[in-house]
Amino acid sequence: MEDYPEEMRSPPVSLVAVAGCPELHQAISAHLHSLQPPINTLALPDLSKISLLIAPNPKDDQSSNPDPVASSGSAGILKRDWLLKHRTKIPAVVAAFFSSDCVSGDPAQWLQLCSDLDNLKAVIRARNIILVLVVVHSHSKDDITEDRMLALRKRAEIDSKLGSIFAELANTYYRDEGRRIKTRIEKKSFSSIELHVRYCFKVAVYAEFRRDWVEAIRFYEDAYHTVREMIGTSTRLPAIQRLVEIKTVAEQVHFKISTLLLHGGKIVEAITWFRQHNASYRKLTGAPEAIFLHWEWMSRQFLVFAELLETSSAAIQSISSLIAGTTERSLTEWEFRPANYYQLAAHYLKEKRSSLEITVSISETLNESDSSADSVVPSVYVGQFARLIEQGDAFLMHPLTDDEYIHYAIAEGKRFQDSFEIIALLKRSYESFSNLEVQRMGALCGFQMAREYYVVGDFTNAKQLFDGVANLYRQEGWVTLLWEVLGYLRECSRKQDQMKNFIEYSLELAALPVLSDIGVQCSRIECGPAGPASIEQKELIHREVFGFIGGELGLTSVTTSTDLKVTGDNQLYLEIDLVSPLRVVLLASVAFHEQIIKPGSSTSITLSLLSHLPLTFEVDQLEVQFNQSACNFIVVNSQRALLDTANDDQWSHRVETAPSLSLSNRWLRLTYDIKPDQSGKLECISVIAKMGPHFTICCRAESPASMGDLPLWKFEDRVDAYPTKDPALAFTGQKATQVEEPDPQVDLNLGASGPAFVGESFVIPVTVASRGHAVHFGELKINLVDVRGDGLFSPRETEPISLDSHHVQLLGMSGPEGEDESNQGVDKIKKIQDSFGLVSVPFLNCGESWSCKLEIKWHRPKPVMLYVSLGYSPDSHDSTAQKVNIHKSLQIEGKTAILISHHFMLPFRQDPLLPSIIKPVPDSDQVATLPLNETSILIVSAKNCSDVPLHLISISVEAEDDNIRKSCSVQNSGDHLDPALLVPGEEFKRVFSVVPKTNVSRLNLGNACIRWRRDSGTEEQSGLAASLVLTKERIPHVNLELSPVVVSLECPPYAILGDPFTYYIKFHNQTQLLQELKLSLADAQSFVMSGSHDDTIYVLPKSEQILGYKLVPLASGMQQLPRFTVTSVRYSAAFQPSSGESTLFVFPSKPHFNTVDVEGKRIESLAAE
Amino acid sequence: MIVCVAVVGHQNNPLYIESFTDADDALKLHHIVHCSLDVVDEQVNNPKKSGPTLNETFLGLLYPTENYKVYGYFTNTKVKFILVTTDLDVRDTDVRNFFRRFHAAYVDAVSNPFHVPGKKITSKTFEKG
Amino acid sequence: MAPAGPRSGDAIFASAERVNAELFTLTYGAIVRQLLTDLEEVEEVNKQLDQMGYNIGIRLVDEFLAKSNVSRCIDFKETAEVIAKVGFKMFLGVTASVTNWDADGTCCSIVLEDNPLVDFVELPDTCQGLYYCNVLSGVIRGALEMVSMKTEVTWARDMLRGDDAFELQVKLLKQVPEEYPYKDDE
Amino acid sequence: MGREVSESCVDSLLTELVSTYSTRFYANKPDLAAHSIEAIGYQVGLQLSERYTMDRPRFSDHLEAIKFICKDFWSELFKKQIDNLKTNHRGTFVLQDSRFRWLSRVSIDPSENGDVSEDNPAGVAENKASLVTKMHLNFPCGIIRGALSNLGIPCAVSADISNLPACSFVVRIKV
Amino acid sequence: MQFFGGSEISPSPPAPTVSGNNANMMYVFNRNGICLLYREWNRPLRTLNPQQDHKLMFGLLFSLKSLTAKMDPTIAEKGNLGVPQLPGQGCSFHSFHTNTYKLSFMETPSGIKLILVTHPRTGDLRESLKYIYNLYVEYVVKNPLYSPGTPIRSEIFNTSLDQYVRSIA
Repeated sequence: MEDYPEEMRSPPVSLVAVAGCPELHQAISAHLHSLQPPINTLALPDLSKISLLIAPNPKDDQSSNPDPVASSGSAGILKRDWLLKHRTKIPAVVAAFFSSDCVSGDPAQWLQLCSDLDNLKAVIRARNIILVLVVVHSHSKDDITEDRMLALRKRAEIDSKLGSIFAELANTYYRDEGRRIKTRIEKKSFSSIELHVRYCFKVAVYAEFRRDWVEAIRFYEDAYHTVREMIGTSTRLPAIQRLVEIKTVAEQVHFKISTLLLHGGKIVEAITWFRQHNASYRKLTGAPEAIFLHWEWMSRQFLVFAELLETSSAAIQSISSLIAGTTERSLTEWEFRPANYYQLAAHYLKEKRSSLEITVSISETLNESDSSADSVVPSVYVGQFARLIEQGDAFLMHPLTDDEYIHYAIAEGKRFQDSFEIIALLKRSYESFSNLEVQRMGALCGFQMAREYYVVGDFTNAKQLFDGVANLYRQEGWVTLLWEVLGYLRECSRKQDQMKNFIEYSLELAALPVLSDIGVQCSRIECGPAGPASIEQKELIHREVFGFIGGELGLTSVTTSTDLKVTGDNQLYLEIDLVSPLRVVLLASVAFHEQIIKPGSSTSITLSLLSHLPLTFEVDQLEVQFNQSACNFIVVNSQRALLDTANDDQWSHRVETAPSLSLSNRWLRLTYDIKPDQSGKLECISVIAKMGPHFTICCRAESPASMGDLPLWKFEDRVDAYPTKDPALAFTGQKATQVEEPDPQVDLNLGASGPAFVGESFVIPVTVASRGHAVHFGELKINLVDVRGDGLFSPRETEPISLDSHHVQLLGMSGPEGEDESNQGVDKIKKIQDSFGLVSVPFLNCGESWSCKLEIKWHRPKPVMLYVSLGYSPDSHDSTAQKVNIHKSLQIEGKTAILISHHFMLPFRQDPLLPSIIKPVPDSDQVATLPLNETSILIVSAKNCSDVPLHLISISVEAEDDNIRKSCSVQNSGDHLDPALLVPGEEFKRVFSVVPKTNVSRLNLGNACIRWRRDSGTEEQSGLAASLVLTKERIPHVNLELSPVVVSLECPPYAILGDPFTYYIKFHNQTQLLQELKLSLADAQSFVMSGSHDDTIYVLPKSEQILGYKLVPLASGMQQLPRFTVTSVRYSAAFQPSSGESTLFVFPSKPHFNTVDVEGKRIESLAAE
Repeated sequence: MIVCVAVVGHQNNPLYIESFTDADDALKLHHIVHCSLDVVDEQVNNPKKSGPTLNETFLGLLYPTENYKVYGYFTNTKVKFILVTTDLDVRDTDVRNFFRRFHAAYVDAVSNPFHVPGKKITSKTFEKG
Repeated sequence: MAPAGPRSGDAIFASAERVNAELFTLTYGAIVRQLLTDLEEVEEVNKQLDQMGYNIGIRLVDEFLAKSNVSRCIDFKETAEVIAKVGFKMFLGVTASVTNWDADGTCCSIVLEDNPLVDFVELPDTCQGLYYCNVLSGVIRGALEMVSMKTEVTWARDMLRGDDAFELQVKLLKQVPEEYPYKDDE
Repeated sequence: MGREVSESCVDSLLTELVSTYSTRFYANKPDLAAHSIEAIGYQVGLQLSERYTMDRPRFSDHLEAIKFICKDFWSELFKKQIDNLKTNHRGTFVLQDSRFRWLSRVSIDPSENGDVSEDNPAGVAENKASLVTKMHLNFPCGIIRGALSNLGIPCAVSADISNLPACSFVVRIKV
Repeated sequence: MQFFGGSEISPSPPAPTVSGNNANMMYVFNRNGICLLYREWNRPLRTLNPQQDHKLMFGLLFSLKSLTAKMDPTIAEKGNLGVPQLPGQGCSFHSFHTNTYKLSFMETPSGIKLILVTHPRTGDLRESLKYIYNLYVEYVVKNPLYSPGTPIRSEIFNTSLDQYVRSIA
């Protein structure tokens, strides 16, 4: 598209000229240009210049007055410069500027001006250009600033007016011009068809000036058709040039049309139009010697249209919707793709190239006269050429004969390197195709590109492209296409003397399943370097390749004329894996006859080989490789005396001999025994075929069961057979088998005893006893797994008892008893984690045994699975050897042994009034409340809930920090207790008196700690079995409260039937306030009592009031004293001592024994209940 | 006249391709057929664009090349038939008929117990010059 | 009293239950192909096909007799005729003809122009030597053996090998009389 | 082409096919026999589907294809349609033929146990019978699988004969 | 008459000659003398064990056939007595009856022998035997589970047989 002149490519813009007052031009033109639509300005310093610009040229005047001289009209169709002229030289409007002072100046100036105007008019009228006169006022030059302002203002307004004025004037001009010519067309007042075209063209152009696209298109089309008509009729020029001219014009007009259509968004129309264009000219090849011109022209058509389409299709909406829009489906979407047109452009360019070559070859004789071509130049008419002949200083155009023209054209044609042009085109289409993921069309372009590269000898590029294409064709199994491509690839690598690639491509080629009938066809094709795709050709290639392989032939390289061979110093080694295209060349399937085999016992393995090369060929030796290299073996072809090869590893591997190893498209099946000594997976990795001294193919082994199909194409010259004769093996056969490990000859025992208790570190003895096997590199793996599945530890553990969050924990392991584990055990322990352990076992000879102890600690009661596995290798020499494994597991229950509970009691017969208790605040939590500074009692009890007797060492309450210890005193009443034996189910209590001192709202007493140990019978051996266990339980904090009133009751420890005693109720007011208390005393049937039953007492602040009552017991035994209820008015709270407190033992008669003692006991027992 | 007919398998692999030109452009025809698969894919994958009726086996004109017209047909068994012809004004009905007959021939061919996907003998498809 | 004469093959075929021939043809084809893949050797396949045919014949003969109302097959000649005219028709829906008898009437040819077995079939080059329709010979052999005629059936012509018709050569070896199966002494 | 042959041709062919594979070739490898028989069915299904889907628009989804099998395809083979089609809408279909032709004559006498030659208890005889029947069903299973996969629906097909002669085929579409 | 739409039994069985349940038992032998089927409806006393019984019956028929053939006045050349024959060769008998029972006999060219023992006064049962033969073809021969030459164990066959025999007798 670039080779079109600018004026063709862009829509024309109206042109006006301004003359005079040069100082204004700059501003004006800028302004006009900024208008919408813009106007170009032609600026002339003074009027006189304009005549130079538009030299009235009589010959050029046929536009103004119908020209009598038809010859000029018929000399050509379109003038080359006409459009340009109208866009750049001939203004639609001329604006003459005069400054006012020269209007009202001295007559001399005036006269000058008039004359200027006159000859300006003269010039302009010829072209009926519109004249505008502008008089610029500018005032006396005194006061500059003001003058400036004025000037500015005026200029401004002038401009603004000017703009619109110019615009419409220009419009009218173009319209009138257009109309004038149109009328001529309508009344057919033109002498020749050329003129018809020309007029249409002009009208169209004028219309474009006016942005009247519809009319423009109409007339362009008119022009186009008329041109088409000329082909038969016109006789003006010699035939070839005539055609050239017509085509060129047609091209231009068509270009105009499609541009307009596309810019108007009329894609479909544009394309249909192009189709017609293409259809109507494709056949017009013209004279044979000039045919290359035609192809060139065609190519250009496509190229240009492609570019137009590309630029505009960015703007248009999605193609698919467009197609949906098209009613008749004749328009397929591919015609919307620029890529399509690029490709075709390339195609025609190729045509051009070849035909040009032919023409050149024919016309070699004329070469010497080529110089004559130099002087040929484009003539005034579009698509015409003439020889420029120099006569003195004047040049004159001399028309050409066709021969001359052809010379010229050929000379021109030679100057271009078409190949690169073609590649460029293809690349564009290739890229846009691949952008659209239209892979196959892309592939085609790629292929053509590659071929071009190949032609120009750029093999690297060619190879790369070919490879890409080849992949697609392989993948979709397009044999013939693949054949072609491979042929090129083969040549490329030959040219680049890459032996390996060359061999590979050749082999693939030879193995391709070309269908005989296609082969026949291809013999008709001008076929690529691969030659015709036929059986014979395949065999040819096959032989050639094996020639190379054998080292007889050499690859005569282009670069160094020395031909490189497959020899000792450059061995050739091919790999064939599951995806390699060479699978068709060699396919190795390997099947073990058994899935599982015992160690040391032998099994048989069948390896089946298949090749689709056209000729059967012998393999010298096969090497079968396994993951256990000990099993590798070699099969030697007995027919081939093996050369020096492979002797290096003879000694290590066993060697079988086969009568013959000839590969063909029937399975070659070989079955051998194999005797693995190592346990574990035994897999056949690959089969390596050696052919000739220096050539090997390594073929990945495949299981018949999971053998992927060969490439898509089928080789119909054989019924597909199974790799193994035994169909069962064919369906299930695997290239790998499992060799069982020798069964262990070592015992692993877990001596577990009973349930474990939370808190204690539980000991599990583990014994490794060898019988038969020596244990080398022994290793114990220990695993703790929660039986219930919920993890062994909870990350968000809060209670302080188990600070580490583990419920069950592998503490450690200690070496065999006897040796103390502290130093011995530690270094044996490789790793101990909370639930995992790895321990190395020392070397053990047969019969020896070794044992250790595992310590596991439970923080929570839960059952746990203990897995212990021993891995060892029975033989000493290598630690890497397959190990034997023994697994043992054991479930252990973790129980809580000691259950701790506690509760508080107030002091005996003393009742602090604690309002918060008496009338509890609704939202108060259920924590105990203790009176401040009073002695309360805490009872901690430990219950043995295990099923073994436990030794209780101590019960204590341990505060967590000192300030608590200060804030309240906790000491156990009575002295330290000696270890008690708790039989299962028994409970043990301990009493503590608690006296809170400092006034804190809530008091943290700390933990109740119980130290105990299992009762390990009478004799205490030093084992860890009876280690101390500390069980803690946190005592929930208690509220403290200062009780305003404390009521206590006093009476003798016991009474005697019949004799009276006094019974005091003591009220102690601990507040600064007067306390009014109401007391009501209930009768008790076992006592007679004196004194008032109901009473109101006032207790002074910080003082004490005592009421006394005389009582006479009427019955003996434990008797209920009269219950009383105290109600504090101030706190409107009543309270009552517990019935337990208000009982008294009545002896029938006076006893004789130590009272203190009794009392102590009584207290004990009372406290205990 | 018909210059080339092809049968393409569901993996876009050629099952049968036969060109009836003595001109030396068999390879070119192969290329054309192969490329036409792009259009088939396009049409089948978003069927709104495909033939007048949805899921019709006949796909109609795939694309015109410079000198050929390429028609497509897509069977229920994911097999594609491609027809390349030189006469530029063909009536769809003719093409349909051709494809129908061709399909029949194809079915008989694959009914051969020894038929291996790949080669096919549909000799009776030379009709309709 | 005289048993009603043999019914015409067409009548029986018309009255019998029928199925699409394709099913039959394709099934047979598939079997042959599978045999080829399983046995690999063409000769072996021929053998197996014949064996299968034989077993089928053994079963089929009773249906044939029951439906065709044939009450006696003593004479080889007429038996052959019946097989060709009635048997083929009632099963395969095609008629065969019996030709070129030899002098002593113990050998003849059964000729089939049309044979549903081979619709669509084309022998690949690799399967030359395969008697595709060998099952037929087996059937005839088996059936005849059940009516106490030991025969040898071979292919004289095979359309799959380019001949113009299928021709089975049936040779009567001997007629085996019925033996008393028990030992006379208890 | 509307050509027909007597039903007993197909029947006896199948019977013989099964006995050939399951008693002569692979007597002690039932799974192999099954595989081969299924393979044969597969090829037949492949070819039949090719034939019976001629000139009909392409199926837009799996269900359509399955329906085709149940209706047209089945009646081409058995002159009747599948009686009942169930699906779990997750790729499993159950096609039930309440009177499957190829099983219509299958019958053994449970009461009569054993016979002169080899006397085996009824139980053994019976499950032997059901094994043979299953072997027979590999063929239709293969046909269905072949047909479907040729229609672009790879699947696994199994048969269930809880109540003869009704028979249901279970199609599991591979995704 | 047309036989057997598939496995439906369409034809109407020949009307029983005499009404009243008078079928006693039935034998089916194949050409090798193997008793494929023995079925009895009323047979008060049983003296022999099955094997002997079958053997006896087969022997009876065998010799009877050769006897009748030997006695055939219409045919010129006759083999010696006891010389084995082809099935259906020479003349053959359809039935005989004693004062206590009637034995109807049919032999197919394939050597299948059907023996039906009924009440002496039963009429001609040849058609019935033919019919039973067809039953045999439908339900025995065509049963995929049946291997030729082995005793018949087919439920369908037995039931339809019983049904039919009951209808004759």
